[in-house]
Amino acid sequence: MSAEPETTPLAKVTDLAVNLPTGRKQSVDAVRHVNLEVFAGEKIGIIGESGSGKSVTGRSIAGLLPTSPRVKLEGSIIVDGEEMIGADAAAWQQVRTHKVGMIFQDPLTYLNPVIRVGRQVEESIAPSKWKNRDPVVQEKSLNFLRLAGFPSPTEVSRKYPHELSGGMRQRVLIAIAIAKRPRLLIADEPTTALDTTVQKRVLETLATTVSETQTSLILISHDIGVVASMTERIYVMYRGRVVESGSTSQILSAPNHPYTQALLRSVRSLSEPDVDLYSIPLELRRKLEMEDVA
Amino acid sequence: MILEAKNVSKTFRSGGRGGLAVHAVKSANLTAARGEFVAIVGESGSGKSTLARMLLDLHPASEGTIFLRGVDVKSMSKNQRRDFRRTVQAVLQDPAGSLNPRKSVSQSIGEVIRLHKAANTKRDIRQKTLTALELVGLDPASHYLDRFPHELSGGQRQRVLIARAVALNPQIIIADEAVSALDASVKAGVLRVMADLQERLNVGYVFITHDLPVVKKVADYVHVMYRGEIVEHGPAQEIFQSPQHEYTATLLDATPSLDALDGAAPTAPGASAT
Amino acid sequence: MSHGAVPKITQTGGNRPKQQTWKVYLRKPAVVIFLTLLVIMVLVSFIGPNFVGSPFSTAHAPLQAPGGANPLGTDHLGRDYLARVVYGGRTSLLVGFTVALLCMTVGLLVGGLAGFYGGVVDTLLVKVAEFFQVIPGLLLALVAAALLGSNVTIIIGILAVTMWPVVARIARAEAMRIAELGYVESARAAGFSRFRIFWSDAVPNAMPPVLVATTMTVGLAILLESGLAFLGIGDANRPSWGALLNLAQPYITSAWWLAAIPGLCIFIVVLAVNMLGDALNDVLNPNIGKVK
Amino acid sequence: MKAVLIHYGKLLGSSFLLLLVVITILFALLEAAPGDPVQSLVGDAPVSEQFREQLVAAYGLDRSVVERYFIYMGSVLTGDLGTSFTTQTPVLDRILGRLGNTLALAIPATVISTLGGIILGVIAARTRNPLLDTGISGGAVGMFSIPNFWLGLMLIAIFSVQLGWLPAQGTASYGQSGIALEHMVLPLITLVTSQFAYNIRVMRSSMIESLGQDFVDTARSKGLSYRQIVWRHGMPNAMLPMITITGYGVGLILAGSVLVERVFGWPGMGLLLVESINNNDTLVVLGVAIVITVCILIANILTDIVYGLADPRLRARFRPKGSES
Repeated sequence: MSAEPETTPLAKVTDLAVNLPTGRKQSVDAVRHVNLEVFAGEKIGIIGESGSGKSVTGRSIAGLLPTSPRVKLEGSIIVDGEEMIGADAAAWQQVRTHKVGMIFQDPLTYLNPVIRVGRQVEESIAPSKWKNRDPVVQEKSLNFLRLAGFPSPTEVSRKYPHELSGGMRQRVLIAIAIAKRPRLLIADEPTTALDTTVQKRVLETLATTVSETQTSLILISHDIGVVASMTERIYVMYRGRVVESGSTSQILSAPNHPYTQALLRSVRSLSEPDVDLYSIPLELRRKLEMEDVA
Repeated sequence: MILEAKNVSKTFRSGGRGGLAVHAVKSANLTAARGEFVAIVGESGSGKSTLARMLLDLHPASEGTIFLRGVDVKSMSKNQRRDFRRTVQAVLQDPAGSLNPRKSVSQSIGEVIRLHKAANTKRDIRQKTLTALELVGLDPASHYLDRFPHELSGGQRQRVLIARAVALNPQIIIADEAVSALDASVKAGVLRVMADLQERLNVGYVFITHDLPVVKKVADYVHVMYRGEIVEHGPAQEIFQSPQHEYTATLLDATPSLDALDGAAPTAPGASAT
Repeated sequence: MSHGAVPKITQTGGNRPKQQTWKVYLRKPAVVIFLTLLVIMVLVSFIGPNFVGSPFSTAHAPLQAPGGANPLGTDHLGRDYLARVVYGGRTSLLVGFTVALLCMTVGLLVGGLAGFYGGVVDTLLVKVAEFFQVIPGLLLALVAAALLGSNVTIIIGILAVTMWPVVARIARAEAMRIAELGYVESARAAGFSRFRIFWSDAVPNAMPPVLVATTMTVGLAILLESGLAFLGIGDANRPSWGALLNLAQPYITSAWWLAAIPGLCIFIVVLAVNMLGDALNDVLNPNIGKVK
Repeated sequence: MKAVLIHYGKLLGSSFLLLLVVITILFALLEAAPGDPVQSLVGDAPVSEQFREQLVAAYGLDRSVVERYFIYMGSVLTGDLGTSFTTQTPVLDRILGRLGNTLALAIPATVISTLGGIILGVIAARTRNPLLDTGISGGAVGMFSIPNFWLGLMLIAIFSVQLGWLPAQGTASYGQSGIALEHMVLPLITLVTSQFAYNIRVMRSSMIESLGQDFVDTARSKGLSYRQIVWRHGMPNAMLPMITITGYGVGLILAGSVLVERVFGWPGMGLLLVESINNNDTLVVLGVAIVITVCILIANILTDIVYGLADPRLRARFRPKGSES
């Protein structure tokens, strides 16, 4: 162990491999040998195409993979100094209660439809005070709703999820995740289901909440623009591997890996008028596949 | 001028007592022609998909008229209607649900060719199917004939949909969020196919999307929809350079882009950037 | 599908090619066992009558225990019980499968069309289905059969009338879901007629849950028919298993096997059909690993 | 508040409509029944010419179908179900005299099958032991496939005839009135079985579905234990379909009680129905059908009230529009 607290990452993933069942007998190596670390107060991003394993990586750190015994994890996930691979349910529960929060993509389905919003936030603050509601906890939950961008939280806390708009629901999810004061927040495609104008406001909310509470952030998205505007460091994933990582500006301005280069070129080709439409050539994909096998 | 919407409106009545009227589209005007790339942009609930469905004559317009070459779609004879269905093709949203999961690629494309009698013998139909698949860059085409939708990737499915539209040699393709669900690289590939077809076959597009950068990239003419109304329209360059309507400006402003960051000061790992 | 979501472990069966689905189905141990059982019961009931002699001949001593010349014993009139059980099976199975077939055809057509087209027919169907969901079929069938008389055709008719809405409801829900899907809209935009889309796109895709519902209908129809027959409402010329149970009731203290055997037959057939339906449901809509 | 009243007003209205439909169907069946209408009314009893004329006049058999329909409808709705020809007493009195016995079985059967179904369904859904799940689910299919009247006969053969533990017939020992507990055991088991099995299946699949929803991930991310997730988040959502099923279950149990009462000689409405069918006492047959329908409709209204309280998405329909954003 190092003596300097600054050099000890809050969460460190080493050589992580995840195998997920996809059918009765088939399974897929969703993540292979991923290394990743996030320091206290740092904001990092994971970008990649669908199926690149970025979500699975995020869920692994929060211990939120499917509970099926056929899900296999290897490698090491150290959260706040504790090795979590092979840890029992109680240890994971401790991590989720106090250290790692998660925000998901579809704000409607990730809220319980039959429970009032306020109660869902309170549950995150004090899971044990479900039956005897504590006014202190209630007060706290209102504060977190306010922090998540609701100017009149009392009104919102009395509503059910179906009574809120998509952007409001996403803010409630942010409030839920932040309410237990986690040290690390993992946001998995938090704005993909939202309209562009709403996305902007939600991202702003996320940014202010995270910095006001001094929480570390792992932002997972297929949208490089979203990740770039929010993070300091980026991991690029492809086919279950991290192909490149580095500071956001370095990744954007001087990518090293041919895949990152191609990915950025295709993204730029979509928005910049003077670049011809460019998609990652099949030859490159095949070449990377061959390297995988080797 | 080929396909034209004149003052079309669509009002849905929400069911039950009172029957609250919802104005999905309010007197919209739009024209689409061969070789032209027309885009309709707007956020969810702006009415853009409803407008597309009216152009396709899937929803009848509550008010106003859709014309194809000056003929009112509503008053078309059977022959004219068949011609309309062939001339104006659709590539719709939802890459997973747009192909019947129980029909192979050759069945899905072949049945359309047969319906419009674009080819008659088995061999001709097969040949036409292959040509269409090649046109959209699925190569070798024969490789894809017997595949079912679940055996294709999202980008491939979208190409099959475009191939099916192209097989009938249409003049206008109405594409509703046809590339929105795809990854950037795949999206670029599909768009390139579409642009290529525009050039080679002189196809015209009505392209419905919420994705502004894409519109900026490929569209010739843009309509911006907001709450059922076309609030602004004009050549793409004008709209993007000097948006007149407040909403267009908001929309442009909200779009995340890499340009802003390229020049930004690099931030060291571990340091806080707030 | 959403970007980067955890790969969904569900819904693989819906996309599996047909042959493979059936292969998976036929390889399940439960399917092997219960399909064999069902086939045996069907064969015995339909070919058996050629081998077992008359079910009406009163040539034997009454109330003989199983064994010897009468493998299943004799009833209170001295009729060979094996013959009676075999003939009874023919009626029970005939009623069960005919009713299910009628329900599937009518349910798929009416439910499918109503869900696909919507409108007045749909509203009406919802009301009718609601009605039959609220008022139990057994009660209606009982009163109807009591008033209208009861030969096999009437019983089949009454059961089909009370049971088709179950299938129709499911067909409707499926057709409604499918009508909203992209490929239906694409087909309309391509110029296909609505009926052709219904037939070629909606029906095949709505089939899996309808099939499952239909298998459940077979079992339910057999149970309802035997229930009616047990109450004395059935075709006197074609006593089904339920009718045998009705006749056996007074002898429950002295000849329990008279009640045990036909009841067991009903149980085995209904169990087999339900198990097969369950397995079919598992193959078509797998929910393995769905719990988070 | 007004919206609530409108909703329940509508519910009452549609229930009443359903009752009218049932009465209409019964009337139509009566009309469609083959043979002499007088005979089908009085059954097999011989009729004097004078009595026949009385009947024709009383039931308006000389009038048109439409008139007769309205007369029948009118008398049923005013509580006049006619006179039973076997006992010469009002049909309604005979039925009400039996109603208590039927409910004495049906109500506990509903409670037991619902509670039992919920408990076993939840166990099957949340167990990590595949054998236990297969056992419970397979057992449920088994119970669901047993003809309940046969189960009753077999229970009698085993527990009454062979073992002599429990009585086989009636509500109480000979000469006693009321309902004795040991007389209830076998009929209750028989009546409960299939509904119990059905409830297990529904509860299991609805629990599995509920625990597969995305919000379970949010609950997990809060650090809740599996138990807390099951009870706080899984159960409330899984209970919604159960409420509906329980409502329909009342109807199925009442229908099933016809068979069970016949097997155990339990003098309830069901047995009355069977007896009346055998005696061709048509008015009693129709009367029982109507009274059972009314019971079912009452159960349905109660179900709707409970459902409305349980699902906030439905409660929302009572709020004025515009509170949604």
